[in-house]
Amino acid sequence: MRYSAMRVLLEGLTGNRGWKPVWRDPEPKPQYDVVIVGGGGHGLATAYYLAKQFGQQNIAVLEKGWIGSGNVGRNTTIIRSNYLLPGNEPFYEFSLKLWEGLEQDFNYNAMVSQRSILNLIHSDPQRDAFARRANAMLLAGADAELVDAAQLRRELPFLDFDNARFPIRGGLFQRRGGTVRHDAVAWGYARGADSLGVDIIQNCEVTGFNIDNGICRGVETTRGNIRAGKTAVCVAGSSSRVMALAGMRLPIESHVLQAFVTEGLKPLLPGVITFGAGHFYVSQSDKGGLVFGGDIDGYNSYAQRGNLPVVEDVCEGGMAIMPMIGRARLLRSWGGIMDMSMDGSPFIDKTHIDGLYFNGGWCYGGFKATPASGYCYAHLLAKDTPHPTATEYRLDRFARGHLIDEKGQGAQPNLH
Amino acid sequence: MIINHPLLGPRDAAEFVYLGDASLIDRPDWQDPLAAEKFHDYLYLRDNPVGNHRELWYHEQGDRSWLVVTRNTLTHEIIKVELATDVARKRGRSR
Amino acid sequence: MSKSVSEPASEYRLHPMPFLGGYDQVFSGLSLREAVGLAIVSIALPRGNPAGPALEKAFGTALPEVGKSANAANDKYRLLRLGSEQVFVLFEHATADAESEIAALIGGAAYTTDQTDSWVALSVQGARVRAVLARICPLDLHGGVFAIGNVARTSMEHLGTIILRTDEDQFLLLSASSSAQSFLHALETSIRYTA
Amino acid sequence: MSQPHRINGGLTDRTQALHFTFNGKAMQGYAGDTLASALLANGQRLVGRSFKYHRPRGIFSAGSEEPNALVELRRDAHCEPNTRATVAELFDGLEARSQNHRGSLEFDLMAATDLLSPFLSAGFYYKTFMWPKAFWEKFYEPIIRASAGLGRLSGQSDPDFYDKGFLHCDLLVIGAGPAGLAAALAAGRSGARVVLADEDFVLGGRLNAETMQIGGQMGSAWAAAAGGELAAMGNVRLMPRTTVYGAYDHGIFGALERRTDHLADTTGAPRQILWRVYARRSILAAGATERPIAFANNDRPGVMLAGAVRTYANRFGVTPGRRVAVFTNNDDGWRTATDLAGKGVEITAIIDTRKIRPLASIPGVVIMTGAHVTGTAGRKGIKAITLNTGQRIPADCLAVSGGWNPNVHLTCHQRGRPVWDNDISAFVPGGDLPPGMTVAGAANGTLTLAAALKEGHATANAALKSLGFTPSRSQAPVAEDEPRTLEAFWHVRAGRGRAWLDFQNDVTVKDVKLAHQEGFRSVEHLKRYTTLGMATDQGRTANIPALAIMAECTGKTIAETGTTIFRPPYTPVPIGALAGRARGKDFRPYRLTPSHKWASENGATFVETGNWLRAQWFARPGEKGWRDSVDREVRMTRASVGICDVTTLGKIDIQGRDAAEFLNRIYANGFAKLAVGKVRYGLMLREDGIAYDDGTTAHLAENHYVMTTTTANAVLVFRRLEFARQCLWPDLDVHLISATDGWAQFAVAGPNARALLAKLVDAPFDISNEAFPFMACASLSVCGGTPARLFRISFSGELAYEIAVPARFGDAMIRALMAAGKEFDAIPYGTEALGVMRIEKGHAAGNELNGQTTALNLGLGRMVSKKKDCIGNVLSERAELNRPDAVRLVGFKPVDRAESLAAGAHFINRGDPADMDHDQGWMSSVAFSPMLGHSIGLGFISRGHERMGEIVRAVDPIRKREVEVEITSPHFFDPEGERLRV
Repeated sequence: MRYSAMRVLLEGLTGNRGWKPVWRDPEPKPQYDVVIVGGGGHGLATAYYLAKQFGQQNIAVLEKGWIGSGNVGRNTTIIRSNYLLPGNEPFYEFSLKLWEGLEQDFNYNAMVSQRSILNLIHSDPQRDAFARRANAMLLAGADAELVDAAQLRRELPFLDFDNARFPIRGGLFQRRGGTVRHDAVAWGYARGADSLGVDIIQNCEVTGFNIDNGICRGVETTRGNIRAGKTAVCVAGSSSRVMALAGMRLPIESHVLQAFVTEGLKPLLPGVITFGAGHFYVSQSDKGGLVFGGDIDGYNSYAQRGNLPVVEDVCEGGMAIMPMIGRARLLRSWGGIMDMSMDGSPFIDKTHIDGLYFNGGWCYGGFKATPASGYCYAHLLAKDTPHPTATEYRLDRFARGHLIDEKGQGAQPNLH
Repeated sequence: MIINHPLLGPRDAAEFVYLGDASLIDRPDWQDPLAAEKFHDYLYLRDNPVGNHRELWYHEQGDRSWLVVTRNTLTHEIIKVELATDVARKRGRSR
Repeated sequence: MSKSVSEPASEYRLHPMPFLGGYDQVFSGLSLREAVGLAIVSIALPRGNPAGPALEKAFGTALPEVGKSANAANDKYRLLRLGSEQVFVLFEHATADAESEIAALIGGAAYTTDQTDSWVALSVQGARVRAVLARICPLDLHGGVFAIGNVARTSMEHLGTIILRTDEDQFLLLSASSSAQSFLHALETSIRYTA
Repeated sequence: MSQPHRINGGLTDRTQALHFTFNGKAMQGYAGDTLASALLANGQRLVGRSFKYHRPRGIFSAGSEEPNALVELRRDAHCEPNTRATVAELFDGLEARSQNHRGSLEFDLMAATDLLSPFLSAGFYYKTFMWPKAFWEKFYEPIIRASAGLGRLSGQSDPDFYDKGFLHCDLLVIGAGPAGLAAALAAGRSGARVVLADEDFVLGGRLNAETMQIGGQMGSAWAAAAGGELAAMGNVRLMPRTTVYGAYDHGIFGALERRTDHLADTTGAPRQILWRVYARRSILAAGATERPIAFANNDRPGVMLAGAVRTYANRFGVTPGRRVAVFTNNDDGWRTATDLAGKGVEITAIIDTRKIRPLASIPGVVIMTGAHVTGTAGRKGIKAITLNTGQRIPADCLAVSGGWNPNVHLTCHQRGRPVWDNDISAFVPGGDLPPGMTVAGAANGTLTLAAALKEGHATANAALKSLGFTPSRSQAPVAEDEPRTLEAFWHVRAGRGRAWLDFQNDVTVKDVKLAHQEGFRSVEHLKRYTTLGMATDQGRTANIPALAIMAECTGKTIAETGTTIFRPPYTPVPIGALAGRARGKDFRPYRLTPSHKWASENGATFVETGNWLRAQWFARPGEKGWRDSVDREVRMTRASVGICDVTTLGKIDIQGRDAAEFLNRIYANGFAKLAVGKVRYGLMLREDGIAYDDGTTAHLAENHYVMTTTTANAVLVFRRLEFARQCLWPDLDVHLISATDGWAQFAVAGPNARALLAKLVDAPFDISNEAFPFMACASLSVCGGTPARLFRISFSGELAYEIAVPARFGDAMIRALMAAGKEFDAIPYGTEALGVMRIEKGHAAGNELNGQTTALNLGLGRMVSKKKDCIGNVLSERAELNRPDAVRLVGFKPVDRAESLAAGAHFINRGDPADMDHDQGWMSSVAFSPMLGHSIGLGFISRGHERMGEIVRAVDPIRKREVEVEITSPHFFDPEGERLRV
């Protein structure tokens, strides 16, 4: 069923009785060419691109709960490609370009809103680092704009320019950055994949891998054994747990990241704003809530909830740069489990087990990567070679010493 | 969270800094023939279980002791707190 | 060593300045005062070489447990046990040679460092002292939990602080000397907000 | 009469009239009113507009569950949007305005959207607005944004103050209704430390809203007496106006205390206080929330929760209507009718969905059982209801009761999932409560008074026992249990028009059915697709009826359907309160250098360096900009002598028999054989082989060293050293203590540095080049007896010393240095000049030691010893860290010396395209060198050390600049280092 304004009108006139399920609810088949483990944004996008771009026919996505129940359903909805390192920037720029055409591509309005993202600059060394990054972005074909405090004051007069503990000295804009309605990304990819024949199987938890002589032949699930030509794991915060079923240890720790939304407010913030001297970033959703977040709680956790010190720290950062939000009320907080890697960058790679592939380590940057992650993973699954923008996301990079450490924090996952 | 410090009693976890898997105590021997591989595993492949996890916390806003805390990563329940120095010695570390 | 015998002559004599200029204020039901002239010397207890007996002899008292303090036999020194290997000695001493006094006293049984200038010391006293501190101090200061003589190191308003209960309604607070103004501001704000 | 709906009775103080305005209209209420009760008293039924369809909305509830009556309070910067009128305490002079309408509240132009509702069903926006592509951001989205949102923030800084605090108790009792009061009394009498918190400003909870008796007293009077007894106990802290909003790990609760929200004058005192409550045990006694029944046009002003109608009559002496009808599926609804009738309010009908014998008979009242309300009439307030019989009954208020939902929220903030209780048709707390928490009273599904009181008492006693207290001998208060039967009934199928579930977000029964039809059947999908329960009330009155309808659609039970997850906060908490004092300059503490006062007296401009404020430069009269000052500071330092406060560098005092061995393992270069009286430069790696920090360490005495770190890493290095000493080598005898703040340290640099210092160093100490050569250190005294440490080290490349005195002498020391330096034209220099001089000397600093560079990259590869065990040397040998084409730190000069360089530029070989594939490296630090007279830079470029003299392009597209640069040695000035050894 094609979605359009006309369709909405017609359905409205006939009592909205004609709308069909956005995805089917099929029983799992005994065998698929590709089984994707994890019905989050990345898994669904992988299925979609495998079917659409790489002509694969017989694909299943297995989800232990409901699709989109992981980080694609609990994040701060930001998209951007403001990275520094050659291993990252082309990939994220590829992702941003996919976002730009996504809705027309999968015929679902995910509300991709290129409202801009701003990183505030508070010191000279920070400006130097942002200039280096901005140049890297431009050299990779992305957009970037370095502005001074005077221009910022004209654009965002509500920031604290006069009394801030860490004065605002400028900022790095990426005007093409912005936000996307996060749940709709999962639903749009699910709808697109489903319409291309992909079986999306909810409430189907993978409990083991059938590994035979170093070859992965499929998965065991709560809904029976499923054979697979290729098994593609894509489970974010559950990466370590799931890959342990295949006997693998990963350079990943699972951490909780909290995010927050306020009560609805009339339009206030034009884009995404990131505090450069504290832990705070914020945007305003189409519904009017200020959606914001900050640092991860900092300890290994699978609990999908965090604690007060980080809540306070984030709100302190918010008040430090925009004291107008003091009377906005925090409505809801939530926690997602982040697959924090040892250098802050992800993996899209084959494993040492034939037929078993791994995608993970997205830290808290997975949402914006969704399209490219799906596309590049599909590329790897279909062709057994990495996509040109994802050649460095290898599992053996630490052994080789090829670090992709944007923040320069070293093997300390909670600092990335 | 509250960490029941073996010497000081219960303290808010906000006084502490988290490092990670307590296996970071087990730093390999630099002269081991497989030192490169062992250091790689030591630094990069850490335990990340759902359930009980032995992990290092540093009481930075306190007595500056490093602790080994056994904590459930699903419930956050803390099962055991030890001084890391004691643990290190028990694991054969000395000079 | 008191001000003594053979100080070299100099046309540039240096005069000490208290970190808060000798702050001393009385509020309703509360007083807040910079403890000027309080020397602080840290003692680190050597590993594998117990210093306990020597220190007990030097101070005439056993080392307190971690989290407790004790007065030396002569009442001059107050020993704060901050960690298993760390003791702070507090005593009235105006000149900048406190460390050598303690080093001499303990005769090399442990390592000493002069900490006097690392800390600003504020004494806060009054009926509402706990209400004031409850705004910034995460510790439970109820008398049944944190008794007179108890000492703890914690964080208040992002500043590391050592808190010693010196009386039912009196505490001595030590915080980093470089941020003394911010620490004072935190206390003054608490006093204002609980007025 | 100014308050037409005011009736007799209630707890408001009729002697204290309070004046307020709503949408500019002057009104009056009494002390003890909420804004909602006062609005009702004044006959104001229409108070707001819904989120999506802009439907007229009236007051629906009498508590924090309110979905409709959201208003803006106060004005200008004090404006507080989205405030529930039902919990806003009335004060004299209160200004309130309705929100979310264009034009007046009565004639909202946006109400036209209601006519389009067939096209605006759940999730319609996912299916349209895609073409043309550019229209989403430019056209559709701005319209959606402007019509969505609710209240308006002023856009000005919040003018109020907020504070935080810490509370510790044995028992936290959450909720001061009957169960909570009974629990607090039992606990208080036992001597335990108790905190009793309630979101209301009066203790008693439903006791104030009902007419029930306890021990022969009116419930409200008993509650007041109980409050009095508790207030007199020294071990009990009563906290009205305090919402415990979150249950965090290990018995830590977040609680928001509202201090001035009920006052006209809020100046001076903190508006709200955010408490972190550390409770050994907790009792949740948060009561229950009534839920409605869905039927056509059930959203009109005047349709209210039946319990709320009782609250207004009994507690506030206000009747929400002149002719009140009741629609219920349980006994509770009948109480509304009898209570109001008892106060002389006309009851027009009682409609019970159950086929039961009437529970009351009131003269003149239509009583129908087994019947339903199928519709309402009245656009901006109901006038009549229609029944399934077709009968039309006049009513200006319809009191609806669909039963009560226990407020289980806090039981679910950790892992708890509530369980379905068929007896009360509601979710009650499950088994997996936060550790230490028990639940009592209505929150536990114990919905009758006597049982709630007993449960509160017993639960407290059990908690006390588990803590080792002996419970007091007091008994639970005595009362009678009221009848409480119920038959689940969720929505009326008959009737024309939409039936609302989520009043604020405009989610109707149809939307739930559509979600089901489209496959959004998981409760989380339902919520996300329809926005059910995502409004400011979090669906407190909406969620369960909606789940019930979804369960009907799927043919599952409600228990199988499950609930969405309750997450903190229970009710919304202002960001200002969560931030507390941390705003403006108070965001983080300041660290001041010992010369701060002197520097501010002498024209310093300061810069934030972490938490430190450092002098950046010292402007002199006539200087036109910072460059003039910095150039002068560099030139005068290099010409004679300059002084810089370097106290901010981390200083770690290291002692112990094994200190040398320890340092040897910490630093990549050798430290085992550093002689007493000597200083050595050291490079620290991370275990992964990346350069981490650098600095000098001085060997002051046997077993005694003092290490310096960079300013930024002082705390981090200390932490790592403690890790090494405690976790890696626990038997090395080595001890650390920070000495950063203890010593005021000044760099004295320049050809006359020695001459200057010689005037201050006390005899007989000899600082001649022979006696005290480069890299010497000593403890000595200065200025006639002040103890000091002297280090002959140089960051500027000049003959230089660092002199340290106890911090209390820092101010005196800078004055002495300047006085003694007068004859040499000594000048102070700031961090800018420091930076220029270090770039002239090619020293790496933060821009180079950025956590991504190796010793090899920095040109310090040879410092990394392979002959000893030290942190980082094993992994520093990994292949890709040692690639032949790795970047190297070198110097850069503009080919055209008049050009200035820019940090952050990337290097591209001549002739190559400027893109990422041809990126050769980057410029990390630049400065104008007053000594060389042109711009210089340090940067990393592939194979840089082999490319001296080569010319490459420094491209800087972000600033639209490109400069050709020559690769040079990073040692621009005095490359042989002759000046520092003289």
